[in-house]
Amino acid sequence: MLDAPAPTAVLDATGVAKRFGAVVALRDASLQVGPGQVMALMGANGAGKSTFVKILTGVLKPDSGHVRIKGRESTVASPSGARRSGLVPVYQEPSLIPDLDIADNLRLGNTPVAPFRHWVAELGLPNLALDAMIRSLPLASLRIVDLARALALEPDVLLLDELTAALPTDLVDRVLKTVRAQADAGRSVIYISHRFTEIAAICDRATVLRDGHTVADVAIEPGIEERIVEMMLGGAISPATTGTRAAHKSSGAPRLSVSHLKTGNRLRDVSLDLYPGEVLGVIALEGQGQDELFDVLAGNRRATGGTVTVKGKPAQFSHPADAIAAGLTLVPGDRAHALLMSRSVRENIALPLVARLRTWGAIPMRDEAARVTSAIDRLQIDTRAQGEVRRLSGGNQQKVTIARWIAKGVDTLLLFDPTRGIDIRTKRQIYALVRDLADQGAAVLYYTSELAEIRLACDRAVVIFNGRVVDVIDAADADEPTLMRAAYGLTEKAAQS
Amino acid sequence: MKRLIEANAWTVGLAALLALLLIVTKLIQPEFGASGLDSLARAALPFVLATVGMAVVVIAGGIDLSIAAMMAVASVTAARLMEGATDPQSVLVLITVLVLGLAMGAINGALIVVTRVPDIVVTLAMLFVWQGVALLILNAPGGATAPWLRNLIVGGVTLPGFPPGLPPSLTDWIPKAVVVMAIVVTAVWLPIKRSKLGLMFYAIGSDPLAAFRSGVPVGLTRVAAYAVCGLFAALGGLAVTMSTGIGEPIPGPYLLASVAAVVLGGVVLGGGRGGLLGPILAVFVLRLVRMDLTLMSVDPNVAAIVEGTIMVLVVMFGGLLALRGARLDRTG
Amino acid sequence: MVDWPLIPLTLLLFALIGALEIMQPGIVKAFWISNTIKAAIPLAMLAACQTLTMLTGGIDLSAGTVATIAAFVTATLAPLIGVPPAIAIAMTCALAAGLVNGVGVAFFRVHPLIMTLGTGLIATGCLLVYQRFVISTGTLIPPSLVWLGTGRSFGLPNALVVFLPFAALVIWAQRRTGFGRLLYAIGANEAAARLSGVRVWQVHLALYALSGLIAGLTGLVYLGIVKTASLSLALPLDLPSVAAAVVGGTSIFGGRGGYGGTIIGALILTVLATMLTLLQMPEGGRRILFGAIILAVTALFIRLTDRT
Amino acid sequence: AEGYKIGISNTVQGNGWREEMVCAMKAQALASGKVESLNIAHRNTDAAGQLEDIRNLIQAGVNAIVVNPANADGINAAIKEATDAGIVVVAVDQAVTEPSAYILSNNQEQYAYLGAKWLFETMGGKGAVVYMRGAAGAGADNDRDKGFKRAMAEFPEITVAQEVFTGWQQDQGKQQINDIIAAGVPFQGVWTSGIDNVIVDAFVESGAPLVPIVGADNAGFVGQLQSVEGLVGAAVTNPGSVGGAGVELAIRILDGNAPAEKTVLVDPVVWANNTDEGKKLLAEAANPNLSPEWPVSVSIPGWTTYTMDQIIACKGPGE
Ligand SMILES: Nc1ncnc2c1ncn2[C@@H]1O[C@H](COP(=O)(O)OP(=O)(O)OP(=O)(O)O)[C@@H](O)[C@H]1O
Ligand SMILES: Nc1ncnc2c1ncn2[C@@H]1O[C@H](COP(=O)(O)OP(=O)(O)OP(=O)(O)O)[C@@H](O)[C@H]1O
Ligand SMILES: [Mg+2]
Ligand SMILES: [Mg+2]
Repeated sequence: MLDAPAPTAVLDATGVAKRFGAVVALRDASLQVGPGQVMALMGANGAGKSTFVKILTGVLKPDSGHVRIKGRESTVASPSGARRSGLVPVYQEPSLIPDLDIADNLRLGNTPVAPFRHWVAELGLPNLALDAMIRSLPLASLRIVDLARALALEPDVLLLDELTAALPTDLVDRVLKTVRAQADAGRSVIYISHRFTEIAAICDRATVLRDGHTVADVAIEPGIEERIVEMMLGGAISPATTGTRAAHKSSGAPRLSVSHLKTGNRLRDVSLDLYPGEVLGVIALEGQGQDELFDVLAGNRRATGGTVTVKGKPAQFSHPADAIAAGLTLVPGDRAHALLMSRSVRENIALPLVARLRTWGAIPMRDEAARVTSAIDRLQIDTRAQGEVRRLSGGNQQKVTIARWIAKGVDTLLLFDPTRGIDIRTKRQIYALVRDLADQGAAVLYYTSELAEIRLACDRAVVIFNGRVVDVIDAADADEPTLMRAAYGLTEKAAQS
Repeated sequence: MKRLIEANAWTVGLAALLALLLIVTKLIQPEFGASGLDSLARAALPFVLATVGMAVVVIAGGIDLSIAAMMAVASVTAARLMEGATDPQSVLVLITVLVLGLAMGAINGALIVVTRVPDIVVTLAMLFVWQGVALLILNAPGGATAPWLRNLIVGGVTLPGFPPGLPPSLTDWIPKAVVVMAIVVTAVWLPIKRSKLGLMFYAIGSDPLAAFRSGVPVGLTRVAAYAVCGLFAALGGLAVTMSTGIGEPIPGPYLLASVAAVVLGGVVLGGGRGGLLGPILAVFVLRLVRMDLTLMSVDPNVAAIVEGTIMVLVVMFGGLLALRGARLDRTG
Repeated sequence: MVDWPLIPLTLLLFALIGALEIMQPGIVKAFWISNTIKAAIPLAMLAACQTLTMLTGGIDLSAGTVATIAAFVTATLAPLIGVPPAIAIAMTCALAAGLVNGVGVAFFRVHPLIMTLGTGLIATGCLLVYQRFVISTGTLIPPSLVWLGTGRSFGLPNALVVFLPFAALVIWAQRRTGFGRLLYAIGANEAAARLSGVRVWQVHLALYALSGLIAGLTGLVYLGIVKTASLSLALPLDLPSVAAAVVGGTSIFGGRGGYGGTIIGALILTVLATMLTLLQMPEGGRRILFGAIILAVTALFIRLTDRT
Repeated sequence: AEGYKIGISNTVQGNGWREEMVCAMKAQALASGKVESLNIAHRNTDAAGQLEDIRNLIQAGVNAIVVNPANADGINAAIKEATDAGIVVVAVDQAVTEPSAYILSNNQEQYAYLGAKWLFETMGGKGAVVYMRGAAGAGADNDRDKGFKRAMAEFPEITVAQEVFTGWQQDQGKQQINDIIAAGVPFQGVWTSGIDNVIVDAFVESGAPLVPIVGADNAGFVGQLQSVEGLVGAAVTNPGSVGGAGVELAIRILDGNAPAEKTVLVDPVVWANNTDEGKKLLAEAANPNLSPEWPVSVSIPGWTTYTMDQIIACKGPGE
């Protein structure tokens, strides 16, 4: 199935292998990308995509393999070396210096400022101040800065590792357009994403990795999706329950009732009811107050106005522990905020189990092990590198943040874009899992940046624009154009507010 | 502008505290004047240099437990070589000692990079090594200093703009030690801070992985940071020798004092954040507290209690302010 | 090796002992072993304060002072009010110092290094003020502590009676209790721990109070071993206690390490001290060798346990 | 009458000997009745720190400064500044090389020489000694080393079995002698630089045969010389009360009765428990209630005038 290497390949890697102690990340990976081509790099979580990118750009040394750049054998020994060869990456994790402002970050990487400004504006953040501290920027802006910095360097080969996972819909569109334009201008792009819509939109070909092997290099054409999934996973998977859900019977009292909630200058006035057994989607463009909403509900931030009622009782949280005690548990958007990177998978998952003062004593090891194992199984976490979470692949890290609350047992689950960077099979499992939890009586608030997920996972969706709820849409009616219009505030309700 | 003040709020606060303490000193001791400032500055000099060196490595994400021992090595080397040296020879000695400082720091840094042992362990081990080296160079206090060097930090400098002919007691308000301090610190740090090297120090301190991915040669930068620290340690050791006139092989109390001043000065342990002005001001605050306690003839044991309390209170106060700021929207 | 970092560390310890035996043939015998264990015990105990606080990214620089206070108060009050009340008061002082640290770190968010340094200074001042009132009251080293500190049973030091349960408890607590887990969690990512419902202040308060108590207990054991009520009794242990923890693999930035390594670290330092005492060379040379060996041992340890 | 204002500078804190010295200074100031206030800078620091303290004392406007110098040359500059400002400076315990200062010093070289000489004689002029020094690099340790070497030169058949630095720390000294005993290094005597009672304890605890031991006149060791079965040893006096004498000297100078010589040496005395005379001296000096780190020679005849109660109360004027 492997095509013969294109003689014109700008980047041609063959037989790349890399192991970390006992974990084999790459066994025999290869990839060729020609000029003007967008090559998708696909594979399940932990297949070795990020490792491959890191090897190509000199962050990691391969155990074996050859890399040819523009026809010449090359050994890229460091990120700066990669750049000299024309390879510029955007890694899966933000790679900016948190304590420097944007201007200094640019200076550090010898990035010209004018093109950078051009690209951030192009990518949808025209007002970004160059003296903004990286630490204070939201994740989405960081991704855009990362990309703009790469573009400003005018690379021959641009390598994008799950750049869009943490981006809201509107920014994704701009990114896709920009990337395609790069290819059309003759540059090469290696594009990693778990979203097929994106792959279909901009990629020419796809290189598929499975367990560290390159198993295919195929052209993107209509209908190829299921075949790629099959190659990625080594077998077919059951299709997602795309049939719209029966509208949830919102009978009985709401589990969580939010009214006129307000904080900071983004969350202005949000009211919503969440019923037990319901999965309520939240749709919003970047920075419409959704982060603040989840933070307040999780006790991570104080509301300056409005009320929160849990199970009929007014609630005021002065610490996440209070929210957890009231049954509200959060999977935050940025997994770096949720994970103990230097600790094991088990400790990460079991953390809430020991958080309270009365659980400070002896840990019931068997019970804990059972809960953790079942959570790992339910989310299919690849535990090959479980000794330290930071050694897991990005998608598997994301799964750990969810598994934690599965192990604890959920009442009201606040999911902030939980499928970021998760592969297609697991995504479907997560939709099923969320549905399961709801069926068992849990209430789920589900923010997603992927509009399609509303129909796949939710019963209803509230759309937030400019800090206010502008629409509530039944999942059955929540096709993407409808959601998109609402998200941009193009509905009657929004016009009124 | 507002951002600038906000970003430097801690430093501004320290400067205010220092001003307040100076006023208090003047109230306790109405004769406090040029000579008092002079002795304050001379006392602060080695601490400032040690603190600046420590601040540089802390900013770069490290720590150097061997700083006082390196100062001792520099001090005994200078004292030993200057014994009986002519003035031109003593200049040569000066340069030798500075190069020695750079080399000691670079050795610390290189060992950290090459062995991959955490910096606290490496510099702890090197603390013993440099102590040993100091003892081998001079096994008891001794040696000498060139007189011109000693005079370099004695007395004051006339403020520009004063009409000539006034008595020195009216004009010599800027201690020479402060001038030396300012010249030395700016001469070394300003070019670094202005160049990309300074940026790289902050970068590897803030996030070494991101720095590496941004193309920073992390290992070399780390070695450079430690070398700069070594240079300041050598300057600090020279300052000790300049004020005492001899070399002492036993390291002075500069390790804990410099770490404390660095933290008090708003440099975050762990790296990436803070500047040099805050730590320098913190040194002066600590020295002035000590001076006031002596002036008030406070019982020396109580003085230790007061010093400890003030140190904790200053940081506590800052912590409270930071908490209040965070409280505005964050919970807990 | 990777999953059992204690094994290479222990091997390095034995290598050092082997080197000592070569240097001074016949020294490794029951008496020396017992002496070495006895000398390592207070160091290892004080290093428990450092290990536990370092797991959260903190440190306890007041530990040596607190131990000294506990010892001095016990020895000077015992002739006045009897041994049990004296020990009770000594441990109360230790707890108080720990609580002050805890309050500063937990509620005022003072950096532990500054907080414990400050508390250490304050406590030293208090000790010196206190000692002026007991200059002529004489001292009494409680016989039970002397038994612990200097006695030997079955060729092993009696101090093990305290140390073995202590070490077992610390290792168990750190691995198998919720409190232990939280220490690692806070050190690894405080914000994440908080998001998971951990009230961080509770952990800090309990931790520093515990550290104070451990330091106090160390002081009592040390008093029995050295048998002198000195104003600087345990102060020389401060830096070595940090060294024992870091040589044993605990990170000062938190989230990594454990007490098992610290115990071996303490033994390594003690054996090294013996080697240097017996080495005939100028003091400067001894110190250089000491530093070089610490560095070499740790570097080797890291090579042996590294994954990549 | 208007009393004097006297400044004190000391650079070692938390050591029994130095604490006694400070108490003697306070007691003498009080007993003299001529001192209005004491201004004490007493902390752990180096010569540079002592320069700072002395300058602060000058700022405070004291009439005299009594200083236990960190070392002989390092603080000369500040002393010169003080004497130029008309302040009387007395260095106690150790000498300084600044000629304008008065010196009332324990003779450290003689201290080591006398003790070592007694030890070597007791050993019969031959054999090996364990030489337990103070802190490496300290001025006083260096002076004592000269005295020890001088005695060694007089006894060619004496060798050093092991030379270690205790850092003047009890625990370290005890650990070192334990190691030396365990290693089976043969020796016939121990000379210690003041870390003495723990050494005796180590012998007793390990069951090793006692050898002659030289220490200082610390309360603990003096007690052991009288009570420990089979211990032959000598305490060499090194009075901490020299601080009180320094204050007295300062007062005399301020009163206009400056001595003819600028330097007064307090010579040490050996109290050995193998002579009747020594036994008598030890019995007189012993004070079981005194803090064991305190030297028992709490007064210096001809200089100090306070009572035992006064020095133990450790209170200065105005306290
Ligand atoms: N430093 C490391 N130490 C040990 N194992 C590692 C390390 N880095 C990566 N791995 C392992 O290598 C495998 C491949 O990881 P990689 O990050 O390349 O996956 P990925 O394809 O990018 O997955 P995802 O889609 O989840 O981002 C995973 O099993 C991961 O746990
Ligand atoms: N049970 C309680 N008793 C007394 N004070 C409490 C209690 N619960 C919370 N507080 C107060 O609330 C504050 C915040 O709680 P907590 O210490 O748990 O936050 P935290 O986990 O330290 O969070 P952060 O690290 O963001 O400050 C505490 O400083 C304390 O003053
Ligand atoms: Mg990845
Ligand atoms: Mg808090």
